[in-house]
Amino acid sequence: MNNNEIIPWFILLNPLITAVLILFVFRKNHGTAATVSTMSAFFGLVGSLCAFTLAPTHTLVLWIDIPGLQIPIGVQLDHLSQVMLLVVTGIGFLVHLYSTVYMEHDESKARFFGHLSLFMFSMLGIVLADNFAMMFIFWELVGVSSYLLIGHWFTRDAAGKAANKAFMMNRIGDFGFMLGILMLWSTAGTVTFKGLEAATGTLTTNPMFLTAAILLVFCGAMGKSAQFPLHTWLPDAMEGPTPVSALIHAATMVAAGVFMLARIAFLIGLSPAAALIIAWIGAITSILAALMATQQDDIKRILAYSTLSQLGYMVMAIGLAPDPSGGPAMFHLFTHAFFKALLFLGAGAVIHALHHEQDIWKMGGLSKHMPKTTVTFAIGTAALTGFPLLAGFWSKDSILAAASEKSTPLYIIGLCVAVLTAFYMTRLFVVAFLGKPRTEAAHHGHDCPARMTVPLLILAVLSVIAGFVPEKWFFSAHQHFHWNIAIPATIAFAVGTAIAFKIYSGKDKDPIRVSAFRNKFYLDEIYGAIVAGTQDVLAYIANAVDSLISGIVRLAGMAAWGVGFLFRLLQFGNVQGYSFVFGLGVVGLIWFVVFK
Amino acid sequence: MTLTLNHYLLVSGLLFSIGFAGVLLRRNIIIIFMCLELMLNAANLSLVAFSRFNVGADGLPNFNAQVLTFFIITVAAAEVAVGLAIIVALYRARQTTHVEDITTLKF
Amino acid sequence: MTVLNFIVLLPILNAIAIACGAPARKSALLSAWTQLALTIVAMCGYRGGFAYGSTWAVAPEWGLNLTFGADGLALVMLLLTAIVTVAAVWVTPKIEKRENLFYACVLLISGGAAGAFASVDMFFFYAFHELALIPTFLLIGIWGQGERQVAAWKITIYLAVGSMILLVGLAKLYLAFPEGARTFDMIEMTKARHLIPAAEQGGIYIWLLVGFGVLISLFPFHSWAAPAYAAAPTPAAMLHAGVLKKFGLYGLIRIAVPLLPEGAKVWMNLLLVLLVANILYIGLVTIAQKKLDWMLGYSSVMHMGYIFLGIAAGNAIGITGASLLMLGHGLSIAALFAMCGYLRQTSPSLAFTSLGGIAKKAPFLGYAFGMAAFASIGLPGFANFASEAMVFFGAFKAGPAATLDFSSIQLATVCGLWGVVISAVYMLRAYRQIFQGEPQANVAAFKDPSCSIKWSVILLLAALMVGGLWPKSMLNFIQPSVEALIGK
Amino acid sequence: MQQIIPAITLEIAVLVLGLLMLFAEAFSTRADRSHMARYAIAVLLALVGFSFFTTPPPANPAAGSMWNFYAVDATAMLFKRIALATTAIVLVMALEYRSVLAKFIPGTEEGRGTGEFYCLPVFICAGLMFMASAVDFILIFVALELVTIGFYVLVAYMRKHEQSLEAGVKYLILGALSTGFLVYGVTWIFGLSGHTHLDKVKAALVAGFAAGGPLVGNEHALLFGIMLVLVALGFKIAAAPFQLWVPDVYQGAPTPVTAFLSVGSKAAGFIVLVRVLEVFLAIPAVRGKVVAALVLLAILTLLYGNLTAMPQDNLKRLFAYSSIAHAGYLLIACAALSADPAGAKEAISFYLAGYLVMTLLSFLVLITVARQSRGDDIRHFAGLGKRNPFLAFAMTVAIASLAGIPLTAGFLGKFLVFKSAVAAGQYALIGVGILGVGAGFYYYFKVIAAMYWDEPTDRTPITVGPLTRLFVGGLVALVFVLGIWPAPILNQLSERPITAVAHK
Repeated sequence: MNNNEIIPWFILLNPLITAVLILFVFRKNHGTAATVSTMSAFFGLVGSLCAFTLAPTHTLVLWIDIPGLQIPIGVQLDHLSQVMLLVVTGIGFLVHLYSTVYMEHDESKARFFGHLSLFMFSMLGIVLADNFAMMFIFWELVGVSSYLLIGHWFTRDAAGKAANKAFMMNRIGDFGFMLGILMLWSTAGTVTFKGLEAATGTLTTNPMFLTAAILLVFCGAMGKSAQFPLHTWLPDAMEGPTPVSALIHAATMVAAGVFMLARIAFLIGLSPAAALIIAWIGAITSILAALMATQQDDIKRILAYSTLSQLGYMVMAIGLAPDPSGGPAMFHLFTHAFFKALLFLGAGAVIHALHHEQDIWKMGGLSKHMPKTTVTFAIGTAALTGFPLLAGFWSKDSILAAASEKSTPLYIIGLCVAVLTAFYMTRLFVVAFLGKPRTEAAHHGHDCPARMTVPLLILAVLSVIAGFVPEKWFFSAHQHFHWNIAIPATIAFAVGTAIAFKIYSGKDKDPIRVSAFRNKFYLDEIYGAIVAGTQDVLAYIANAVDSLISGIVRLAGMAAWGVGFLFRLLQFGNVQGYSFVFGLGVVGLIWFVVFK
Repeated sequence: MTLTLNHYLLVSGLLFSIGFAGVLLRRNIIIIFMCLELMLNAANLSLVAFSRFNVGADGLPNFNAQVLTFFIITVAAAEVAVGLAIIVALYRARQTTHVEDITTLKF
Repeated sequence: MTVLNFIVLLPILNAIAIACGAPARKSALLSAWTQLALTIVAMCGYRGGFAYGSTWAVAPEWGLNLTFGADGLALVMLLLTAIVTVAAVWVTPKIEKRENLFYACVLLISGGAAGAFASVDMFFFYAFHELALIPTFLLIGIWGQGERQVAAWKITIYLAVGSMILLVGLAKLYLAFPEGARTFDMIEMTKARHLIPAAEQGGIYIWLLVGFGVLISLFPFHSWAAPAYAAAPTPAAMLHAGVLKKFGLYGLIRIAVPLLPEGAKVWMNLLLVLLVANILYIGLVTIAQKKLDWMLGYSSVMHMGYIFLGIAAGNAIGITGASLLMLGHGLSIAALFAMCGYLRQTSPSLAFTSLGGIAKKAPFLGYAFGMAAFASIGLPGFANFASEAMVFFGAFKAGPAATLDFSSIQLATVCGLWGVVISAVYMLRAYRQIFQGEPQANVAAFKDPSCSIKWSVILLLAALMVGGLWPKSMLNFIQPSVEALIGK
Repeated sequence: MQQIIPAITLEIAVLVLGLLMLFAEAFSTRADRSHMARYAIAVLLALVGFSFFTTPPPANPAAGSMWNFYAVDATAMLFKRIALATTAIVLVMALEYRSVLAKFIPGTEEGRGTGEFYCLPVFICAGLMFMASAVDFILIFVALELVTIGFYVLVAYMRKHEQSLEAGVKYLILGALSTGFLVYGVTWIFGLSGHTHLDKVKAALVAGFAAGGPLVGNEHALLFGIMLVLVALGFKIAAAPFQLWVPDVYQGAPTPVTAFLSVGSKAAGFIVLVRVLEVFLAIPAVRGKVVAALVLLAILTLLYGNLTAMPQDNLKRLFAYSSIAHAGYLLIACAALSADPAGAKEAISFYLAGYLVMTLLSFLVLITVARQSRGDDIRHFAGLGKRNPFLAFAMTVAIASLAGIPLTAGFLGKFLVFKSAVAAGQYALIGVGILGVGAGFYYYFKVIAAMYWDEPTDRTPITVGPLTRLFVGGLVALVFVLGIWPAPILNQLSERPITAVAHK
């Protein structure tokens, strides 16, 4: 274990040690907890920067080692994980810095930072994992830490319910994920990615089986990255503190699904049917989320739906162009992490300034009093909507290029989503920042202290330059700039922004009211009905049947007692009766033996 | 007609069933007791009949059975002695020898 | 007199001493801690195979002698017994009436379980387990709560009938060997297992399956479990759900798996149907429960399904996973019942509606119950996950690879996986209703548990985390003995 | 150990002891007869010791000598020791019971008329020992009658107690009825075989019913005879259709007599049944039917004994039904005699040895508690755990053994019975047996529930005399020893001196 193999282990275990320290040692003194956690995030960032320069290494420790099943805890530092490390630790550190101020007056701050470090540990575990089993382990740990962080203010019922919902959706996803792993493992005989790559021969013997296995593994990604059927938990996860939403529900955790798909891109490449289905699910999610985002009023919910929509984009990209070194999906994930974190933190700054006011129609005219936040938020919006030469433009462009080659309907959906994204983001910006302040709180909103605005500035810079990263980071093949995609994308951007600008500038309430979008296509109610219909009804029936079974058991006992009671009546006391029964017994016995 | 083994067995069978019927039907304990002795004597009769009819190799009847008959008679005597003592004690205590009255012990 | 004899005799002798008037709680605690220390010493000194053997010839011509001996698997089970006994004795609140009899019964149950795991002789293996029957009857009957007497009757008679069925099964197994090779010693039986005619194995296996099934609350025979655990006082519930239930599974692994492979094949589908019912049907029943103790009782019945799945898999991975899951489940259910017992002191009905917002008042309890709840639904970092993963891997491997039409065991694995979701549903719903939200009126006076309860729960959770973070520590013990059991 | 005394001296010694006690009863001046009982206990226990030094029977007995109707083998010696030990313990109970007895005996001072109560059991013990080694129908009949008539008197001993007299009369009538059937059955068997000695009967019948033998035609006659004998023995061991007398007589009789009846007469009944069955099962033509009859009897006995015991609340009556139930378990072993003779015989003798210990223990505790809480219902046992923990523990051990909880003598007996039933493949019997055990746990545990769960009605602690405490302690130890270490009984059964315990 020479020194450059120790670095990834250090990056992985450093947040775990901090989490344990905070949760068990510094439970009471909140100050030290915050600083320790932020320092560890900083060391993580430094570590991953050094790791970026290292050659790919792969060291492992056998966690379970019994004949027939070897599950290693391994650290695989290759090109994909180096990039992802940068994203996770970078944004992680900034969010830590940001939340030292944001969570200033929270009475259980130590617990918050402990759970945050626990989350960092689990996320880094997914990034560095070299096999499916370890990835599944950290998959569940990420689910739990998101449960803990969403439910941070557990005294509020909404937070508790949202945390439960998030964990359940992840669990349903994990059900499919584990089944997929089992299928792949039982065929290939190993769980490590390298082993699976070597075993592609045996895997492709039964294409139907391979497609099913990949789709089941994708099921895990759907749960984690909130794809179409399992997406309703993400908007509710906004109950958690905003830094949590920024770190987990924008940049890192939700991207874990996409990262995992990138990790097994060589498998998806083997089965085109699975790739197509994945692409379509991504597309559906993005179009639905985009439509829903247009009608939301809560600033964090709009950003949540926009994340959903962008995630749909990335999953579509993976489906269309599964490229082992990441491809357009990872490029978009890379850029999206920065500007979405920026937008969330900006929103957090606004909420913090307006004393937890989240409804955009109660804001307005913030640009006068919060110049720095407004500028950074503007840059973030521009990057997200695809303003030319900014980060979003390049990554979205590469996805649309991939879409246009593979299937035109997906390309058209991609363009529509681009229009809608531009529309709702401009709507948000116009209503919240421009025009005149609508409420008293909006009047004297002021910029937040340095430790909150500095991360905003850094992220703003990153959102600008993120598009110009060298090609080989994400693409194995050479990418030429294709004009026939860039022009329609910019037109879509321009159209969306213009329409939103015209409709929403100077309005006091939302002119367009589409109830279907506003209450999220009634999906929550549908899911509630399904769960209530199947699970609770079945549980009720099961409980009734169970009391029936225990009733039968008691009945058997009572029947025995009853028979005993009847037999007892045979003892009626009269000697002659006894001798009569005696005689009856003799005659019966003789008949049974002699004549039968 | 010469009496064969079956005739004796028939008589002892009848005696036995009469005794048993007496035990079942009569009310008075002493009569029941007599019927019990009757059943024992039925067994004696059939024993003697068997020993008389399966003559041994040396032409003499098999004496084992007849030894048993004596034992049965003596045992019956002992039983009657003890039995009557108990019945008398019962009569002294309960002034009754009817079977229906002694049913305090039940269920 | 090897260390194993001390481990077994210690609780029993202490029980007698306490019954005769020794200071109850102190000597019980002393005995529990010594038992744990001795078990750890035994585990450290363990070098493989059947160690610490001691034989006392009882009836040589029947091949019956009181032999103690422990291989890796037995030592892990003894460790489970020792830890749960320490926790159970430590957690007991002040007993007003007849404290001596109470602790004597608790120690007798622990001694019975330790004796069963430590004995190599099939007859005494069965006999020691039955030692716990009367103490359970007394514990539930005298110090229980709710409709305790009905529950006491139900559990005693149900287990008695189950044990008789098991006894007939063991007698059939004993007689299946040809005249000369008849012995009760499980090691010799495993060596001479080829002598058992394949045709008879099916007949013997069903008796053992039903007999052990009743003791383990397999699906149709489970109606005694939940009422008994709900009505039992905390230590009795901890010991019964955590340790005594594992006797049946240990018996299946020790006797049914190595000796009756053909029998297992014959009854494979029946076992799979029952264990799927155990997971899904009982899972749904658990969801429908309204009170915490009943829910925990049913959830422990449900988790037996996974262990059965591991045993049904029949390969080394599955059975090793099942054995580790026995340890994991034992510790987690014991911790949950300990805290449930503490909660019961404030709101006896333990209904979800009457509890709420306890985490605000008792942060330690909130955190500890959270960890135990997550452990029991299989969160990585605890022993349950590592073992459940192995059970699923082993069970799936038992079926054909690379085909989409799954064999019966693979379908059972799929249901098992869905069971993990069901267990998350009811556990988290309970956790939210009890611990999260605003503290209710009757919870106002609630505060964190006293030192003894706190540290016993910490002990249980620490053991769980050791098993979860570093499963190799336990697997080094379990794996070789499972290999010996299954290997031809 | 060299054998110096011939086997028959044991019976003679017991008879002499009985006669001496009669003389003492007639001529002694002291009113209180209890010293007689103490000597008798000492002598009986001494005899148990001597029984290990008896000489085996001569190889070829002279023609007319005693040996052609009196045999001594391992099981017979075991049962002689059982009979002696039972009588000794019954006398201990009698001592404990004498204050209750005195109230119901007409007589001036206290204890004047109780002399016979101590010497009759000694005579019955002699009868039991003769039954244990009787191999001829004549000796069987005579010994059986000695025991039965002895019991007639003992059951009806308390002349002022109505229930005792009523029980006596019931036992008298039904006992005489069963004797009638026994004798009638013996005549038919004699008729067919021409002999009364069991071995000669077996030889004659096997030869007779072999292919082409003289008796081939009349299996029905033989079956008729066998069934009548089974009926009489069924009465003696309280098997199902003939057991209606048991609850009333057990409840009415004085408790020591009930104990003696439930152990002594049942043990002797079974040893005779085993001997007689060895003869009848040897005949292939009839074997199937006899086994079927035994299975039917066993099923009826198990069902009746176990199920009727459930609704009982008088403890003596409950023990009556429990003794019927135990007869059922023993009948399971008898049904397995033909398929697995060695195993079944071993199971029966071991079960009876265990049954002796646990039943006498439970009766001893019952007497002590019933005397001081004036009543023998289960509610009189309420809260015994508090009033006298030692007695409560002793009763719990007895109940555990009766119910069949491992590490006790009762369980080992049940295990052997079920093992032989499995060997014989009698699965219907096993099913009913398991049902019986389940029911058994219910009605036996009612006593434990009363002792520990309920609060005592009156708080006066129960005192236990030194002699009773010694015997209760001894029996509790014996229950555990026989449950864990069956070697002493097994070695006696297989004629090996008790081997030193091999300790690896």
